[in-house]
Amino acid sequence: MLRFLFRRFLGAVVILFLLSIVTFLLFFGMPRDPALLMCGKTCNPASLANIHHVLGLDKSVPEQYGIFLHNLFFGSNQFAQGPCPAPCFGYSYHTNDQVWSTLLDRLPITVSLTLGGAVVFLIVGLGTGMIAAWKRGSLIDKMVTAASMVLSSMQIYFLGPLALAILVFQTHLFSKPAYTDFTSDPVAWFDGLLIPWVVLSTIFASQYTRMARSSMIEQLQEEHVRTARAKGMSRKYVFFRYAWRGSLIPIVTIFGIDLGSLLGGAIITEYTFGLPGLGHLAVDAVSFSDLPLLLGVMLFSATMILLFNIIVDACYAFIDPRVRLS
Amino acid sequence: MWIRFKRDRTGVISAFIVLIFFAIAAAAPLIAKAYGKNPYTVYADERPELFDSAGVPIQPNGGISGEFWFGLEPGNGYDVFTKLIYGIRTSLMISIAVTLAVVITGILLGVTAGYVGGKTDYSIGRVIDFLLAFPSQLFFIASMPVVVSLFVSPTDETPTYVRVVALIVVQWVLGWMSLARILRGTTLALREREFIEAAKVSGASPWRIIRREILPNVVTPLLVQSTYLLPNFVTIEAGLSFLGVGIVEPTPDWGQMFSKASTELVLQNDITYMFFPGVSMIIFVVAFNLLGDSVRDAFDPKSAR
Amino acid sequence: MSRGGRHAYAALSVFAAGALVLTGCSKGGSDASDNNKKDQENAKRQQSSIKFGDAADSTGPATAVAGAKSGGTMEVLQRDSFAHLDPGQIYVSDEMALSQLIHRGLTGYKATSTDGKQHEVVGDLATDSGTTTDGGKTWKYTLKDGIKFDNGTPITSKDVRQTFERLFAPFINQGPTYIQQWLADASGADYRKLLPDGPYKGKHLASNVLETPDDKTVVFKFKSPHPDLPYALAMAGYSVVSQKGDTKEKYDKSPVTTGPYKIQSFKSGKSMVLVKNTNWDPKSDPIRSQYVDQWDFTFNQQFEQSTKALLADSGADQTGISLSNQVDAGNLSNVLKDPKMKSRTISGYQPYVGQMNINMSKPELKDIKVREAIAYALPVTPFVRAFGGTDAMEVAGGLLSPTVSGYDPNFDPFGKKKKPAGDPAKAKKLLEEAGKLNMKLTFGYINTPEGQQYSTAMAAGLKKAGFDVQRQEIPAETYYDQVSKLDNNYDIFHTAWGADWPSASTVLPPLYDGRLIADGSQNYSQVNDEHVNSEIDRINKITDPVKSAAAWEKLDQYLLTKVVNVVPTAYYKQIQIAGSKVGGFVYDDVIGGVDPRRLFIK
Amino acid sequence: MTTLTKEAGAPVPADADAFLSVRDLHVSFKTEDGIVKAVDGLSFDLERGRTLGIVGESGSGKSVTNLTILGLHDPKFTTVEGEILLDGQELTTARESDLEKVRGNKAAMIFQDPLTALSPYYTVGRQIAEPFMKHTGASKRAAWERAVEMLGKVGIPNPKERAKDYPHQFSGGMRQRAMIAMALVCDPDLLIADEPTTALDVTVQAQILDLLRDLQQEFGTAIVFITHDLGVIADMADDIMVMYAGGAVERGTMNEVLRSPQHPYTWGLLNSMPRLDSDLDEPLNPIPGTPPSLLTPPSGCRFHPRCTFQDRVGGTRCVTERPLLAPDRASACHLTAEQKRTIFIEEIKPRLG
Repeated sequence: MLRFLFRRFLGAVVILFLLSIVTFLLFFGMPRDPALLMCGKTCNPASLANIHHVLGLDKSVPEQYGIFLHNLFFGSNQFAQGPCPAPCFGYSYHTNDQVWSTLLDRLPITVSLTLGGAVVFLIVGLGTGMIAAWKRGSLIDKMVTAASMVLSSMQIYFLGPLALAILVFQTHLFSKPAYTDFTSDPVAWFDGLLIPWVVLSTIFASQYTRMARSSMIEQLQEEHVRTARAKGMSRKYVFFRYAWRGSLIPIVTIFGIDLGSLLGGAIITEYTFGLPGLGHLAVDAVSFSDLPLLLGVMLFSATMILLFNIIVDACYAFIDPRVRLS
Repeated sequence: MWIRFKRDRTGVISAFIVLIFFAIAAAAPLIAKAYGKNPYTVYADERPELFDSAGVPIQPNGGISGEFWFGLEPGNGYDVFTKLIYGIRTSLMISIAVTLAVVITGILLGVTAGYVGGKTDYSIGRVIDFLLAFPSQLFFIASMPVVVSLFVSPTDETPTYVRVVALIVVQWVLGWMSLARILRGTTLALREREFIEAAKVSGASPWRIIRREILPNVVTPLLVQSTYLLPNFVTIEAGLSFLGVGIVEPTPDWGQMFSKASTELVLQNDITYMFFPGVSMIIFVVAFNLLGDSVRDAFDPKSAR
Repeated sequence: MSRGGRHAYAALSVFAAGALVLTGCSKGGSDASDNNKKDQENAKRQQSSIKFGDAADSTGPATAVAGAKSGGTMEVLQRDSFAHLDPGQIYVSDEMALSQLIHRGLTGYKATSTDGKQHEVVGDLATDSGTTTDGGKTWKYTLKDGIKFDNGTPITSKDVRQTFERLFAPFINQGPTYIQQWLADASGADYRKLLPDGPYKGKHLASNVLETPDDKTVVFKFKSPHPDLPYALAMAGYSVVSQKGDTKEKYDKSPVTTGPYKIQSFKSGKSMVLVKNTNWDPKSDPIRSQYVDQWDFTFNQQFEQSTKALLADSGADQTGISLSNQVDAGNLSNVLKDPKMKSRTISGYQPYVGQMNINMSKPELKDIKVREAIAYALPVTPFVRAFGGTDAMEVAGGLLSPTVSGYDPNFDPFGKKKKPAGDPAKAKKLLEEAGKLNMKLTFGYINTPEGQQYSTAMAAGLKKAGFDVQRQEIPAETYYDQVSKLDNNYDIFHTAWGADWPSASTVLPPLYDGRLIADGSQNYSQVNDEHVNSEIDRINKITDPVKSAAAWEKLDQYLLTKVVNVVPTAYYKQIQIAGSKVGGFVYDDVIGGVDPRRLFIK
Repeated sequence: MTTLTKEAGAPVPADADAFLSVRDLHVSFKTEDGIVKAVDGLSFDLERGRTLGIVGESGSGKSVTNLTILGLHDPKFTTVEGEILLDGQELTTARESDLEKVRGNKAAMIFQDPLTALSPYYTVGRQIAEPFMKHTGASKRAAWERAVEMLGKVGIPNPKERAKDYPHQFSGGMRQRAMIAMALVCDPDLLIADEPTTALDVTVQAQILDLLRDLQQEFGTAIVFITHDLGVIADMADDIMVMYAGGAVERGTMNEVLRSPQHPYTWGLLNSMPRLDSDLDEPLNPIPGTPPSLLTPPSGCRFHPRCTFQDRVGGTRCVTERPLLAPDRASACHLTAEQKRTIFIEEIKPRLG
């Protein structure tokens, strides 16, 4: 098992490496010259060339990539903006802030949004899904199924603005989404994230409802579940011990994927609610052709996705002894 | 199969709704002509009496009237009805193209990987792993300008079709993996089956086996997956346009309408507007997903409902 | 100043700002027009009357604000974080507003009335607004006694020398360039050749350019007369930098300050805290007061958010303001309708004027009939709409903003005030006369939501007049770089420009002097008209501000009736709001927003 | 004589001696395609300590019958009529909580595929201990010891250690032994074995059958043994019931049914069985046609579409009239007793060799 995880880990490192190359190349395909951004008001070919030199854009692409990798692992003192300890993604072209500290700075926002949302949608989604599976065929089940079908077809870019319009602008029931540090003001933190959580959870919860319901129903038809019932175990016991354990696998898989990609930047959600998290940072990085930032966010996002893939694999082992012991 | 599908009332109704959407998309110019408007007329300048100075329709409910059935768009005052049907047209065209591209790629790579196996399978598998690790949304936004720039020099006007092609390419590149994986699995299973063995023994060429024996057998998962893929691509396309990297004004597009709907101008003054793209998209996606479920059930009646 | 400067960040924030300046419903209309008149009157009153103050005017402390009390913490809700704190890099309005609190220059604007409408230029760190004996070629400044940086070191002429020499270093690329150009007697970016590395490699400006004979004296020596130097020195971009504390690039995040407040902490994108600078001596400062104990800035506060918080007026927001945020569109009509709320607002013009440039370098646009056709056909309503309607944008007549000397409210060469949606019939006739019906017209537009919105509608209007309009998107962050290239592809494109000081001399010459045409210059329309050029030279030498204002206005009229190289679109406006416990809340026309220097907590 | 049934559709009072008594059982499922009558009027009895073999093709209703006995059908989609008496307790109308007390305690079940029938997530020991704890109220430790004891009883070497293993660590035969241990942990009076050896190797199969027989002797359990393998049933059963399309078509003691079968379907079953001693080139004789759809079962005799002896009955009786199954040794066929005997002796037996 450990060897397996170690192999997965190595694989993830290789993928990250390739990803950084792709992003690097992608950036050089971008139709804009980042130096123009820094060149400012009094731009002329000489100062542009100078900025190219300062940014290292006059070096060949492989060379630039080499420097990037070196800085990433060993840090660098070559930056005019100051020293850059490892992991060094350099300084943003646009804000002149250290990319790594910017990422760390924005991370709490995305983490708050994602984890808060995840707690709600996991509890609500799995809860309703299991109730529906338990009461399969009943009116409740039918209502839950229909509602989750419709809600899961909603998009954040519709539900978000709608929630804003109705709950914030029309009725003033809620505050407009904004981020406050939990440590500085927990109430404001909660207040500002409430609507994003609700919207994010509504859509995700309905997907988890559907998933939990169908995988519970599938599991309930498993032979070993029937065996457990044949042993005289109560329906509840069978439901929560036997069927539940089996239906965890698809749920954990999807949850890992969702959490990984959300933590790498819940782009549309953050954009819809104007929360300056990693996703928003990514959009900014793209629109400003901010290579160091873009690379940073990309690699960070991919790391999250891969990390959670590995965590999911580890969870499999936890859930399923067949995986653990093979 | 067909009989079972026909008996599924939900499925039939869903299919009917989906067909209506396709019909609207196909006939959008005709409908607009009959209705007497187009989605490009700037009514805020043509009929300034209907708007305030910020371009918000003065009449309630976003200016819905006998003349403008779905009202007028805040801002430039485009006719919402024609904009919506043209927008559906744009979105569906793009999504259908992506779905086709993905299906073809999925078949090519998935079936090849599954059938040939060995190194080919391994390398395709690694490519799939690699692409799946991509932060896809992020990649979409990051690569849209690049892909657009591949087609035009930065100083020339970007024709709409270039954006459309770019949208298709970008979604296609990161969209084919799941289908390919499923088809690979199906092919792998088929490869071990007797009739394939028999065909092999009888000396049929691999191409013939794939064409005659394997392809007909992957139609089922293919059809089921495609009905799930298409609405997914519709929402992705809309999401990109929402983020401003997809289709832009004045080309009508579903997602771009959401982008408009999320401006504070609309949020604060005219929420009626956002219901038209919103509700129509929900209906479309729900109908398509229900259709997908029905297609799946029709092929595979065992699955739990 | 260019509207938001020529750099991406500002350009973006301007247009992003527009995104959020969305007006309410039409009911607010009548209120708004009343406001317009008053704003115009106020603006009119203060024009052309900014005098250069003498030593008496330049002596601190500043006039006490009536009813002002000391103490308290001011909450400041800002949308955008400050990208630059290094004075040399400051050219954006938010940062300029902030620099009023932390930076001081040789000169500054002293408000001489309590309504923020009347000002004079006085000595700030210098004892007076400057003395010249040769009509503006040589300017002498003497530093006041007892002026110190926040770390306690006295401010000497060495610091002033450093301030100006470092502006030539390559890393300083965002701030104004007037004085550098005057010192180097060069246009464009050529001034950098005078001192390519700044003061950092041992070279300095020669004494025939900048002389600092002793610790207190600074002498600027120009090749040609520049009577506007006292205005220019008042720009935040020329605030003094500490020689010892100059950390080059890093200065931008933590500068040594000179104003009444110093930076206690700055978390880019999140928050900033200013506290009293104990080394600031009120007796040395004729401009600023120091009533508030502390300023707590919070960034990422959207307009709607800040407005709502300030309207709600609870807790810390009672002592809240925003230096740059405007009242958002959704709340605007409510705010203006309610007298109680309205009493907590201030409104006024920003210095910017929007204009559609007609690229004079294009052969097919050489025909003035074609240009007139464009001018008549162009609808300006899309522009006004895109930025939120008449509360945020006022349809422009001439090229001079109501805040600039020489503004004539009755000047309306293309009838835009009556027919803001354009006059396609008249345009078509002109185009037919020119024989250019269905001519191709390439319209470069900034790729922002607003840019897309107004450009499509403008294109639709131009099409009605018989133009074959081709829209070409330009990425927002390099928009100004693209359109200021000489060989750009665009026939027409929209830019905005604001005066750096309230004189048309910072508007018409940089924009329309044909001799300045160069890659990256602000003569976007590439107009080169001999009459205009000679008039610029002539008016620049007029020392009487009233006469020169009248002459500038004449040149404005000449440009729009005889040359037609641009079509004015709109004057930018804004309304701001503060919490109920904020005192001294005044809209300052020179700052173009709330005046932070006189705020106190009731 | 243990099996005692009158005719289908006409229930008789339950045999007082019988431990398990099924009377006129009807089970139907609602499916998307319509109502499936999986069991259609079935009655039989079983005494303690005896083994009833139920034979039939897949889909003949044998597994459904036994799931229904323990109430393991899905009540949402299933309608059950008739009565099932276990030790005098009526089960079809029993509450779920009462059924739970029966399951695994009085009546236990062994399933066909021990790999899927054991939960992969819990140790074998735990799965065996669970019902013991539930039904006897034993402590965790006592239950675990009992589980280890049972594992030893069913012949698992080193049971103490193996109890901590997961099912996937067991071989197929061991899994089935564990399954049996689990079924017998509470000393049930009735054991339903649903094709317990089908998924196993022939050698393992024999071991498991031996085990079952030994255990039956030890505990005196009544066994319902479901299979489609007549060879296995010959080994195990005291009595045999042949099922076709949801109903019993023939019943009798093992010898009666296998030596002198009376129903054309039973003949077909015997016929289609390969024999070790037959010639290699002698073709097997599968029953022609396919099992009937239970959505729309054939009218009259359910077997008539596949029956080659229809003409011997004459008229349309086979198509219109459902033959009844008499009590005791009987078969549900319109052929006369004489015909049955002669046809078997003259036409079928020679082919069986």
